Amino acid sequence: MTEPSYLRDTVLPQLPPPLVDRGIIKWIRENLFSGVLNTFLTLAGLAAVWWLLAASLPWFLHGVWDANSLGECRSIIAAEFGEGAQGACWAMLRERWHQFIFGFYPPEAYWRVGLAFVLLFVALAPVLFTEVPRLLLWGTVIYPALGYWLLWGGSIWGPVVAMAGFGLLALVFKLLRPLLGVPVAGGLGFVAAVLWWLFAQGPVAGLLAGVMPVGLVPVESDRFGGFLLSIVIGVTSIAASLPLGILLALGRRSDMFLVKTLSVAFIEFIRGVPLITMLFTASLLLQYFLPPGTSFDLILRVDILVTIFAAAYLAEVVRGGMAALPRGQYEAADALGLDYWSAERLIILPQALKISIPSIVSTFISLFKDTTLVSFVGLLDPLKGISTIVRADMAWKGVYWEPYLFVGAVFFVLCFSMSRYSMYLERKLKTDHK
Amino acid sequence: GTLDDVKARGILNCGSNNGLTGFAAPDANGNYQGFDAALCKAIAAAVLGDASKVKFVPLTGETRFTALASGEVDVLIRNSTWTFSRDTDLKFDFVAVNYYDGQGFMVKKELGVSSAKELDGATVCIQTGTTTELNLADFFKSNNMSYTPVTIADDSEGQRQYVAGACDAYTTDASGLAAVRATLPDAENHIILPEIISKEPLGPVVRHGDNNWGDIVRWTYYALVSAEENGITAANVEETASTTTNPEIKRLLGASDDNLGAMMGLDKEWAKRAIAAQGNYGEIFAANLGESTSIGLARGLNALWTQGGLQYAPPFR
Amino acid sequence: MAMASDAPKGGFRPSMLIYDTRYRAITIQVIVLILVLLCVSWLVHNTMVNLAAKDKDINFGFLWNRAGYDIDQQLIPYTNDSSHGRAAVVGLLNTLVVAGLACVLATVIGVFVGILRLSKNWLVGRLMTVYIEVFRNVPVLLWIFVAATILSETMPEPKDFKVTDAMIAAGQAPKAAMLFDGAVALTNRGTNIPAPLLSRPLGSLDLGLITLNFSFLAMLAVIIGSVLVHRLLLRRARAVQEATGVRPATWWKSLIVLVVPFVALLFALGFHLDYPVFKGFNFKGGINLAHSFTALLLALSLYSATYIAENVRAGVMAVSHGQTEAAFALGLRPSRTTRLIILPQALRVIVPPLISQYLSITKNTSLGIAVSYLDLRGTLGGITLNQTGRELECMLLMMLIYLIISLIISAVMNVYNSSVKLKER
Amino acid sequence: MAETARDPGKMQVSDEVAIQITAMNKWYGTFHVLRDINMTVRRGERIVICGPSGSGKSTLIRCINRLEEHQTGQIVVDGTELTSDLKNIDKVRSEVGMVFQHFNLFPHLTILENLTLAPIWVRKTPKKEAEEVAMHYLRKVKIPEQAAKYPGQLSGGQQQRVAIARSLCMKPRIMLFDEPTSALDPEMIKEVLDTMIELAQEGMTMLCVTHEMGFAQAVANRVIFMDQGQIVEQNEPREFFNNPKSERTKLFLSQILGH
Amino acid sequence: MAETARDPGKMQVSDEVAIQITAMNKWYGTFHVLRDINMTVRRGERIVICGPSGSGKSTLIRCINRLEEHQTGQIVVDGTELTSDLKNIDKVRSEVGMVFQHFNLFPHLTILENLTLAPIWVRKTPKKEAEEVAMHYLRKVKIPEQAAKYPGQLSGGQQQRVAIARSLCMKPRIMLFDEPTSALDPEMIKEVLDTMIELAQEGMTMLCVTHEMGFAQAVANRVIFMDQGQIVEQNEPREFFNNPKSERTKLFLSQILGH
Ligand SMILES: Nc1ncnc2c1ncn2[C@@H]1O[C@H](COP(=O)(O)OP(=O)(O)OP(=O)(O)O)[C@@H](O)[C@H]1O
Ligand SMILES: Nc1ncnc2c1ncn2[C@@H]1O[C@H](COP(=O)(O)OP(=O)(O)OP(=O)(O)O)[C@@H](O)[C@H]1O
Ligand SMILES: [Mg+2]
Ligand SMILES: [Mg+2]
Repeated sequence: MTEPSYLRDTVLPQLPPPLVDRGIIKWIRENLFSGVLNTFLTLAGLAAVWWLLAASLPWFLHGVWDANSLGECRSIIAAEFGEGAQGACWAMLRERWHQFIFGFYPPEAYWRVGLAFVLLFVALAPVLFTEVPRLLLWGTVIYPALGYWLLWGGSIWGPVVAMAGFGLLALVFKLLRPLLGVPVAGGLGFVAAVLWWLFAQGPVAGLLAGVMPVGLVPVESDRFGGFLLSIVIGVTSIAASLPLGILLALGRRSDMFLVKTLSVAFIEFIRGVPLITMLFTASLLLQYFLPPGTSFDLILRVDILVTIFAAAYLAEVVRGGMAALPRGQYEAADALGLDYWSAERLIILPQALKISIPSIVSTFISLFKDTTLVSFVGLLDPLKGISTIVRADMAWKGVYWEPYLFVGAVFFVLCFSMSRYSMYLERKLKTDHK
Repeated sequence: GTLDDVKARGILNCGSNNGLTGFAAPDANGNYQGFDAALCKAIAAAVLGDASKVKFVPLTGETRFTALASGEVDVLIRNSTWTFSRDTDLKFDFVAVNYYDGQGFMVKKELGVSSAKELDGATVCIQTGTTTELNLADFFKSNNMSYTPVTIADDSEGQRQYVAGACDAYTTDASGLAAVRATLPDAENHIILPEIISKEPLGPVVRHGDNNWGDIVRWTYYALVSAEENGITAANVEETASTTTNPEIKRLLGASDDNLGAMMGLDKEWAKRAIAAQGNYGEIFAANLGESTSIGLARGLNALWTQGGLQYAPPFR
Repeated sequence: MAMASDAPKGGFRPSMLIYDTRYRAITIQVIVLILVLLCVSWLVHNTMVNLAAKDKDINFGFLWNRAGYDIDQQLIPYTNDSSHGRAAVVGLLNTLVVAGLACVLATVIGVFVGILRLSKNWLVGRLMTVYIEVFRNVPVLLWIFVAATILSETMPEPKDFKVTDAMIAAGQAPKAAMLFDGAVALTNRGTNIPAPLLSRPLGSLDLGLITLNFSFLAMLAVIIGSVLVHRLLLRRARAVQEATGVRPATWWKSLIVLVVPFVALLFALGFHLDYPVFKGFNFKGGINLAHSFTALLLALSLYSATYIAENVRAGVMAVSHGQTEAAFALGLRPSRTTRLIILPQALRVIVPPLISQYLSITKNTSLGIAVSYLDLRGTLGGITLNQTGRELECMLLMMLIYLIISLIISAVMNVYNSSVKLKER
Repeated sequence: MAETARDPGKMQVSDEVAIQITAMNKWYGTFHVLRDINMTVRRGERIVICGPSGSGKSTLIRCINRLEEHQTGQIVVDGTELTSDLKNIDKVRSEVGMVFQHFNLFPHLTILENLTLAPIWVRKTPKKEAEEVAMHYLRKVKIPEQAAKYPGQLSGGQQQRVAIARSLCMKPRIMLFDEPTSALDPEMIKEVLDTMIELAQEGMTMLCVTHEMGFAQAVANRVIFMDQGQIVEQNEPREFFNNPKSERTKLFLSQILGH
Repeated sequence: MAETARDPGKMQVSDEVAIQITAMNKWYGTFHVLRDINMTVRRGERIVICGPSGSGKSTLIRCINRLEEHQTGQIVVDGTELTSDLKNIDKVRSEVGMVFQHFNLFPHLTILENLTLAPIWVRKTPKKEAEEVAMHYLRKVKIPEQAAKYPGQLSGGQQQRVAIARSLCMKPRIMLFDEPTSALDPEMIKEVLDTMIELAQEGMTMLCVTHEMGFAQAVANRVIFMDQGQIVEQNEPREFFNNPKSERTKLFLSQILGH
């Protein structure tokens, strides 16, 4: 048998849901008290929040900003909130904040740091945002020299002539590439640049400085500290490790057994040891591996080793980006007659790098956090280096939480915003050009 | 040699502590101050003619000797103890002793201990990577006692742990103990035990082999000691140089015809400048560690030999 | 048919080294090899020259010299008379123990937090998000400092546990009390827990750098045996289920098999606990876990747990909702669905990043330097290096050991990955 | 499909009620998705539900095995009312099979394990027996040779047939299908529809959300048209297609048949 | 397609040999994909290659511009033998254009950049000139207005036409097509086929793997049927479709034409 045919010709209106399924009551019931377990969790969560606030809030509320030493802080707190009251001594920050940010960088030159920092974003803009005019890429290219000059000062001709070395590299490469192919031309360009740096750099820079002295007050790198140091190490090593990382990634994807094996061995070795051993290598062992008598700045040595460290991690990131490209891209490039290097440069890398930007940002974040480890080789990172110095001052001997909180908060703000930014990029890249 | 390097560079690289109250620590403007730092400045004044031409290279316990060996620093003045193996096996020269120290213990009064020999079973805070922990091990062993080491990374950490009660006793060089005790809000509740369990001659270190440079460091230091002996201070050094009749002082300050400086490759007035930089040994001590500072150390062993101490400068002639 | 095309392949021209794909690869590799060898020999040469200039040599003999320093946490017997090599082994064990425990703890916390973050409870979800974001956006070094400071600042001093006659007379309780019926005392200098002791141990064999402890080996053997028997038991239960459809209750059998032999062995060896007792300055007896250890463990665990929590969340979310619905539609209960459908699939997503997290935990134990925890870096790469001045040897040895640990962990990861790879068309 | 098309009326329909839905309403938040649903399904009936996208078809059949909760009204399946009582839900679910649009096979289990999982863990069938049943149904959907493979290794049509077999292994008395063919390529649709037609011919009670009107004409005894969360019209297929009563139905049919 | 279908024989074919393949064999590992291939293509010929899936069609045409390496035998393209000599490979590739099933446009470059990339970097054409040529071919494939867009913003048919234009910009003497329409929706297939037919009428030498038999009949001078890595049959299209000789060809034709 069949059901009689059925027809409804009036449209029923939308009705509101039953009362228990509406509004704030429903929200609270569903989100906080649905079931025994959830109720328990909510109460436990509330208890945890309460406990945390109860333990720390008074300390924050009793904070003192105006004092000249820890002892003074203590007596002010005792006077205001009664004997035995605990409170933060932010006065230390008021007096020493600049060391946490700039280290011993001369105060009259803080504007240079600020300017370099702002220009960093200008230089990054064309890389991160496709909408920015391509012409600005030249800004990105000259930024390393400019940033160096702003931060370290000295004659402008040093960085300019050093950049000219790169120009020479590019020139030699461009001229010789059609004749000799990419690796040989690149190698010769590199040799030319090195020769330039070794023999022409000093005289030419000196000559130019003599003719047209333009310069800033030089600042020695031992005056770098605090977040300035962290950012300098983080940014330079990520930027410098990118080319190396790309080469390693290409090596690891190569068909050639030896090239591949060497790349894998290098990458795995670096990734297999803790950063701290790399830092100790920079400070203890590098002197053994370099020709006798070479001795340069610890910051530079640390930077080199951190660069190598970052390169191994970036190589894996870039390799991931390359692996995400469909095979068809390689084949199309081959079929058009592009050679290996052109194909990599024009087709593969632009896409792979773009896909990898979020991961590169994450690598940068962890690297940036890890720059705090440089304190173990005597550099003045904000967390331990500067805090130790501040605590060595008789006036502030015994402040513990304040430096930690301040440094932690700055790190949090920087890293958190960067990680949000990389998430935003990830979302944006997914929908690009669609 | 190192002297030429330093002169060519125009700056003295001095390995120093990265934060030890009284000995070497940068102030709010990033200028290093302290007992060790003053010696660095004196050397710079002697060699380069300008006490401010010093680059202080902060070094950790682990990195200090490597930095010296690799030439990263010209001289290491970072409260380093002169020991046999450091002098021989590590291939360094300890050129002088600028501070006679010894390892001691600090405990809270309420512990009711009056001698280190009563510390059997105690928990002791101790900095790693120094001779201190070897001495401690030897001391407890020879007295047939046991202890629990609480290893700490640096001085401020040690102070915090000790104050918080994480250890019964804090051991380090007696000068350090005094500094810590001085900054405690309740200094009267802490005592430094009478036993000094080791000899800790602290002094400037240079590399083996460059004897001329070693001489410069050594004699710059002795110039400061000698100045104190002879009553020459930063304030009166100019005046003394022109008015003195004492031939030794004349030689020291380059006021006579003998050119002592030339024997080491320096000029005549090197010692004068060194003294003018931060004052004589006594002044440096008084300004950084002495009883008028909050650290409040007595001269003790570091008094001049004439006053019953060990500081004794060989004759300048 | 004769191959006319064989003819041109005969001749070899030098230009083929560059333009012929077959030879080109060889050419490039030879050049790379030469460059690498040049580079390596340059480094080695520099090292030789530098060593000669410093009048040093490469010699690992110092490993057998007396160390002279004490280590506050030793898993194998060690005194300051032991050798530097043995100190390094003690340090390595300390590294491994803190790494292992941190991995376990981080996993537990991470799984817990990851699941809580997925929960429908708004408040708890938010709290977990805050925890995750705060911990992972601040350097782990800071957390180590913070943990160490909190531990030594908030815990009572040992003397607060002291009970004097005067107090008994006045009926006063001491300021601080031990936990778990006098078994555990948390003080500001460490955590005192009972020590497991054997009154009839089986003895041990000293092999220089390491010591073979037969009692320990016996326990290990018993545990492995029990686990094997237990597996057998489970397999039997499974067989029964397959045959009859009903799975026999196995939990009490499991309990017996897993627990009884071990307990029997402990009994035979005369196992007893040595409780910490307050005496003199401090707690005597038991095991004193230094705060350097606890702080490192806690900080690493809490920090890494945030990454693990995110992995777990991603893994669970990667299993599509359709899977749950399909399982429900088949009549599977939520708990079974989780165990049979969600977990096996989520684990494939979770485990690989989990293992790399273990890798970074292991490497991060080297940050014990911040609280002077005497791990491999603290002993071999710290005090030994400092006392002997053998930085080249110590550093190379240390890197090598870390590298080996890392390689072992990644080998495990690869084995796992290939064993669970989903089969696709 | 002509060879399998029979008079749907011929297939036996008993008087017994399999599903009874009375005055059922459901909201998502404040959005009223199902409005006053009344519906009776007899044992052996084959019902096709169609309607525009978003009209609540999926939601309706998901309510029937409580993958979604309804707020007011009553759903009685095989004599068991669906309330929040877990026992009732379990009972209903073990009697109602469901096939999804996206198959939802378990990718980490082989085809055979997919099929035996629920019988073993829910029905407590011995493994051997469960496997025999599974092979039986695999033969029925004509892919016994794939038993040892993993879902990822099968084509879409094969996967959907496995999904049907998986439901059948629980020996359900009612089968729900939610657009079982809409994720498939044209060649594969036929394979799956054939399987479903065969099932219908064996007298299975079926509720099927589909836009395959050929299928509806071949096997359904009743077509239900939904719009805006309501059942607008229901009728036996011939009438429904040739003689739709409501304007909305006409519009809908003109769209999908013209396609 | 009737309006464009002409007698394929009418289009001029010269006597010059464009591609000569002799006794060529290829293995993937131990799997013998191409077995004893012998084939001559004259300048101006338009050849359609068909055959069941996996028969080695793609592999064959990919060997012709050395995207795959052959192991024995000889392939001579335009007088250049394909060996491992890179110069020869470069030469051949710059004379042979290839269009893929999945277009393989470069998603990070605009259409115009896609088209000018190879002329600029391989042929060293000045940018301006390359852009003029590119616009010429874009007009030819009837989408000049899309020049500034990115591939992701185009429909499949448009993308495939861009891919054809991209190959043409290198002014190749031979074009290879590997199932250029099989990833497209029916409406778009025609656009692409029209473009290809136009190309054929201009006398381009073409090798085309396709199952579009209408196309084969409209423009091919020769249809090659492959199976299991061998060339089984080749003939001019009318003969091939109406009068297949081999059993396998017959079977294959019955399948695809009945489809
Ligand atoms: N989980 C949910 N939360 C809120 N709204 C939902 C949810 N699931 C479905 N809806 C809404 O309920 C309405 C009915 O959805 P349903 O999936 O039942 O439609 P349908 O008739 O099956 O449509 P289709 O033919 O597209 O599958 C739609 O408007 C949909 O957007
Ligand atoms: N890279 C490879 N490695 C191993 N075998 C391969 C590879 N590429 C293709 N094959 C095998 O070679 C045979 C021929 O492949 P080919 O792609 O040439 O076939 P086809 O005729 O183009 O088929 P279709 O019509 O499916 O595109 C197939 O059996 C395929 O599985
Ligand atoms: Mg639906
Ligand atoms: Mg193909």
